[in-house]
Amino acid sequence: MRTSRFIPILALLGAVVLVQLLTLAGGKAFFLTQLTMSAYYTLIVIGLCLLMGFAGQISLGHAGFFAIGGYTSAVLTTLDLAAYKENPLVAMLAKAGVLTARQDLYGGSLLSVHPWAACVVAVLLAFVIAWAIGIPVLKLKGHYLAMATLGFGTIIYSIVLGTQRFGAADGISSVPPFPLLFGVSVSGDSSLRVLNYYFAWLLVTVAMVLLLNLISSRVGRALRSIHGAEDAAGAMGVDTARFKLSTFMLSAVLAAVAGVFLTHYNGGIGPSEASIMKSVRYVAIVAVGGMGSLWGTLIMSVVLNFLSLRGYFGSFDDAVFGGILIVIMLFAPDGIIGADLRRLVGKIANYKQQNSNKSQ
Amino acid sequence: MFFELFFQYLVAGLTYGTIYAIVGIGFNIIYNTTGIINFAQGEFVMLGGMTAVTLYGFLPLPLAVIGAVLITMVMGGLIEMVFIRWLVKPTVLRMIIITIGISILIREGALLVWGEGVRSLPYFTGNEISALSLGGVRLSPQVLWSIGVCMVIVLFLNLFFKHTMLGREMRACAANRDAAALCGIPTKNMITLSFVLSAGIGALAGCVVSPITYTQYSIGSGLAIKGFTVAILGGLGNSMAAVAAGFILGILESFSIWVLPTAYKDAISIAILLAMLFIRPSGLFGNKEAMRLKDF
Amino acid sequence: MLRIRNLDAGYGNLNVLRRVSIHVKPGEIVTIIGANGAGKTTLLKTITGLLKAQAGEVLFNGQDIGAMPTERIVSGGCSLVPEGRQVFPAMPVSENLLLGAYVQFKRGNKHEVERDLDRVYALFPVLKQREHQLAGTLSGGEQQMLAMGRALMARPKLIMLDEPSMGLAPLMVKEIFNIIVRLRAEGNTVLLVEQNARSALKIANRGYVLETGRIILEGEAEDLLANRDVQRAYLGRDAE
Amino acid sequence: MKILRLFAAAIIIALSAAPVLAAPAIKVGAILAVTGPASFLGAPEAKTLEMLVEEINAKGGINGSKIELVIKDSGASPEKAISFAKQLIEEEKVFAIIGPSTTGETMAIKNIAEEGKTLLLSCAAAEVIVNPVAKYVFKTPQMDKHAVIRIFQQMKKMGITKIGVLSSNTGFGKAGKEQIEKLAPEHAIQILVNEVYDKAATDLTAEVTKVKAAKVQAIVNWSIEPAQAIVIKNVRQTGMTVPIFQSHGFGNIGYVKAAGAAAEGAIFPAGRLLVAEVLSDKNPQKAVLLAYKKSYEEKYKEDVSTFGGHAYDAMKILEQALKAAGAGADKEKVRTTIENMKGLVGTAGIFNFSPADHNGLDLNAFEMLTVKDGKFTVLEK
Repeated sequence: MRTSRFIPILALLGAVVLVQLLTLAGGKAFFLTQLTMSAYYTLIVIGLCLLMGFAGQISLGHAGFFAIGGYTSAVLTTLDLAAYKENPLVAMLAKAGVLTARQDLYGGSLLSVHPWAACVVAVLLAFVIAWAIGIPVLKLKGHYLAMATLGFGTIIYSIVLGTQRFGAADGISSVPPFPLLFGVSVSGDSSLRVLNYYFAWLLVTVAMVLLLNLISSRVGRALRSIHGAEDAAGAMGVDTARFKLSTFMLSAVLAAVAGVFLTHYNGGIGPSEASIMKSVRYVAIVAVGGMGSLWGTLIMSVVLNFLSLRGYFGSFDDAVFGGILIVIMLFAPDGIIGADLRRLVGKIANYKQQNSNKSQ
Repeated sequence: MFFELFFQYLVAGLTYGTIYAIVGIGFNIIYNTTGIINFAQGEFVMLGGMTAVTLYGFLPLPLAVIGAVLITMVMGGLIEMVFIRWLVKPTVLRMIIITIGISILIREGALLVWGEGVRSLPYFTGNEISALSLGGVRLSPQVLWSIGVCMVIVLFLNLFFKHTMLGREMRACAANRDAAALCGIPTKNMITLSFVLSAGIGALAGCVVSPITYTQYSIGSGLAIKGFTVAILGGLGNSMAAVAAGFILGILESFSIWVLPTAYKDAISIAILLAMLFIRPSGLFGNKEAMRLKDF
Repeated sequence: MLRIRNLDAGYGNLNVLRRVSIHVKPGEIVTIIGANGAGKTTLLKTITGLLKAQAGEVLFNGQDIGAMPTERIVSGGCSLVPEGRQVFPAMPVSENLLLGAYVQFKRGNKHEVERDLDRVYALFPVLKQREHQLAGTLSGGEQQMLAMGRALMARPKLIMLDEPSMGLAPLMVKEIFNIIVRLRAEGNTVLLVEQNARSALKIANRGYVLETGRIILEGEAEDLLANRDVQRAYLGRDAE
Repeated sequence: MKILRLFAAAIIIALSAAPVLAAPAIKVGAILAVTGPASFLGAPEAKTLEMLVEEINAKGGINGSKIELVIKDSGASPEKAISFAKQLIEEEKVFAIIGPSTTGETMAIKNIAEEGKTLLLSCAAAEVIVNPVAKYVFKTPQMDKHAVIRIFQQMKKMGITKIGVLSSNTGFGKAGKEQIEKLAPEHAIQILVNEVYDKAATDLTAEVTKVKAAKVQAIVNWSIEPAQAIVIKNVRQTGMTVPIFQSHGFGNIGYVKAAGAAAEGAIFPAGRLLVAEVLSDKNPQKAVLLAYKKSYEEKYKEDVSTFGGHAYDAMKILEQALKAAGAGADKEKVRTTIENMKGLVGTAGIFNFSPADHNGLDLNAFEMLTVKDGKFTVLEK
């Protein structure tokens, strides 16, 4: 059981390395830029897949959590506290390494929050907001749930768009690189492209391991029972409310982490990242990947995000995602990759059940 | 001056309110017969307005409006027949996603057909600057038109649902689809009809408010969110309540501007919606009894 | 009138009915008895097209209705009074009845609807008294009568009743069963599904016993009443 | 293993399928918001570029090289602009990028262009794009501050000192609002009300009422969305008769049509494209403006807008610089050529670039216009 779970993970790592080598051999290393960005979007989407597929809860506001992560980090790391150097609190923070002095592109010196500290704050913030929002929202069902999450997304969007500190419509640019180890940092610098690619996909792999372990654990079985029949799960003594909430928070945190790193990778963030259309896109990707099929979602996320970011859809970008939503939901509500696999599993389960019935 | 201002804000609120209310009613009609929240409802409003503007190029205004309403009704029916009719017991999640997809496709389609330009119908009476003055409070005649049309729609729906056989059949279908089928009522046709009807109402709304708000390919989703808010605030499925909730939301928004910066106007109205959902999902005017005896 | 052969039906992957065969002849009351979950309601839903059969055939007056949508089956003269009445709660009694006459309106027998209405009111005088009251506010027994009246408004050739006595006071149960007998006397054919086996068999001509989706026994009603297995399994409870 | 090999083969085929450069053409990239919330900018810009490149190539190109235009539709999303900018610079190896349409996107890729040493000719307005100056980044629209100064000068003439300011929550609205706030004190203008509204607003009576209550002498509205036509209507409907000043975003006859009678008398600064016909024949811009207007309107059967003009100017600047630098000039040489370019007549004004000024337009780029009988006309001094 355990080994079978590791094989796909190894395959994923293998594919990541293989793609890098192929792009290197083909002289197409620049594909890695879009693949790296796709990796961060994939982080959000697999979290959402867990929420939609396993806990059966739709969220039309996940771009909001991405924005919370990205904007928090962007604001904190571009904040200039140099003027308050004398303030004892600022001085203390600077001494503790929470604040860091750096130079901007045009030679001005800044004193702003260290990216690591900003990242912690951003993720904590997403965590707390997901908790606070999750408790009442997840009590709702069906349309009410969809509307509440849509409302949450809209509120985040209008706050981002209406606030001077968030750069309003222009967003925030010149976000500094995010230092990792040994002088490597998350940034758009083309000399760091390969390392950034590996870092992003490492994050995705870690998240996949986490999520796969989760869905095959006791909690995971409980989650699947929620998707099947919530009342039944409740009757079986599964604390559905708690599981729904923790899944929601986990997916929100994944989105926020993605937001933090993609913002540093891009060197900025704009309000389009918080828009409802973005949230809808994530839902579309989960739908086409197969609700509850983490691998299907991962594959479709890479394919669709990569194509979209490279501009293959041209002016039909939104239309493509709208079309995907309809076609998939009409003809293959289980997704195109997940469907066959799950039908097979279903058949086996059925067969077993019939056999055991016969033996009775 | 204070009273004059007060009433001016009130008038502004009524203007927003009617727009929200008409969209909200459209949501309710489909919700009632199908249990589906049609996320593409805002697109019907846009389609109505855009079609009317196009028709107005070679038809007199009343004919252009009627034509636009009819064309949009046909579109509504077609959409239902193509995307929804043949689904066997779709889940709510699936329906939400499908209607979102439809809304995106209509929007992008409109962009292809009409481009990104902003259009509007002429004022039904008077022009852009004419205003009725009521003791210092001024309002555009078009606001009266939209309030009037909203009232006519509500009246028409009440008569239709309460006093015609077809209306009763739709209500029966809404209350209990299986039981309606057991009466021999072709439930699928009733659902198509509900799409036709709400598309028509949306389109009419789109025509009436177009001189005030203008139409553009992308106005649908913004209106849909507001209409949705109103439908839920009033209590899903209750058209009269949606109108009342529309006015309440419009007036609240309008007065919030009096005291607060306007940048967060939308955030405020949606926060109200969220609070409503958390505290009282049956809506302002809904109660448990009404939820049980679901009615229009 | 109704002939079902080797019917398999169920929900999704779940098989509820297995090779069920029954028939109903004109002018008789046929009852299907069985425990909770035996598949009685599934059977009626499948006959009326609310559920699609997985295998087997359903013939009504010689016509295969297996693939027809519900409304066409109802138009054809096969009405069901569903389990739990399912009246339209937010509409007055009179409108509920009028909706039942939808089939008649469609057939163009508009002027006959008025007469049918009087007939139903004569059958259930209490409905006449409550004519303008919302159906949701009626008592359980009154709702059952309304549901039956609504079905009768379509002038069905076969009327099927799903657990008409469920949740009703004994006195009311008695009245409902009296009315069923009267329906037969007026020339109707009735297929009655009941948990209350004793009362059902008492008024029925023939009966079937449904157990976990299979017909395990069939015969004349009095034979079944006398059958020891039936007595032990279904009549024991109320054999006071 | 076989699957792996197939997979590898598939990827290699996919990668090598990318188009191969055949002729020694000059590649010019464009990142424009053709769809999405800023499509009213991007759509005419894209059309203008396509038209211009067609014209240039029909004449045999520049110094014998044809122009190859690669337009990417960003939908006004900075993250896409970033992805496209990297693509255009690293893969397509474009000579220059025209666009993006919005300030947010331009700021997001400013560093990328700088790092990639590729010319960026932005069609977005905000001052931050060229201040601080980045070596490779230029912009063609006029400065917001010049628009604001022209409005304030006009107010002075009319004796207006107390104003109400309305702006939309877009990059354009934000930039204008900032300049108004910054410049008002030095022009002795007092801002009594300062409100930001949603760009998708459908009615602004309440906002307007707030302005009315403050008893202002004039209203300044700064937006490019339909809302600017709604504002002007609502102002008149509430019975206010004070002058209304609009931004240069009002330079789209569609909005005047939409606002109908309410638009009469609105005053706004704009490039001269909108009033090309009524300019005096001595005006050096007249010929350029009429030529652009005529060919655009003939080709696309729609009214020309100033936004398309920004792309026009960008392409013209590039064309001139390429010509002047001579065949085979590298990016650095062309960059220096632009930096030293003087007196180039464009639609937005006459460009005089310098190493410190990457916009090259002055106060004179704007003309104060007004609306009379549903048409734009020059405001009588």
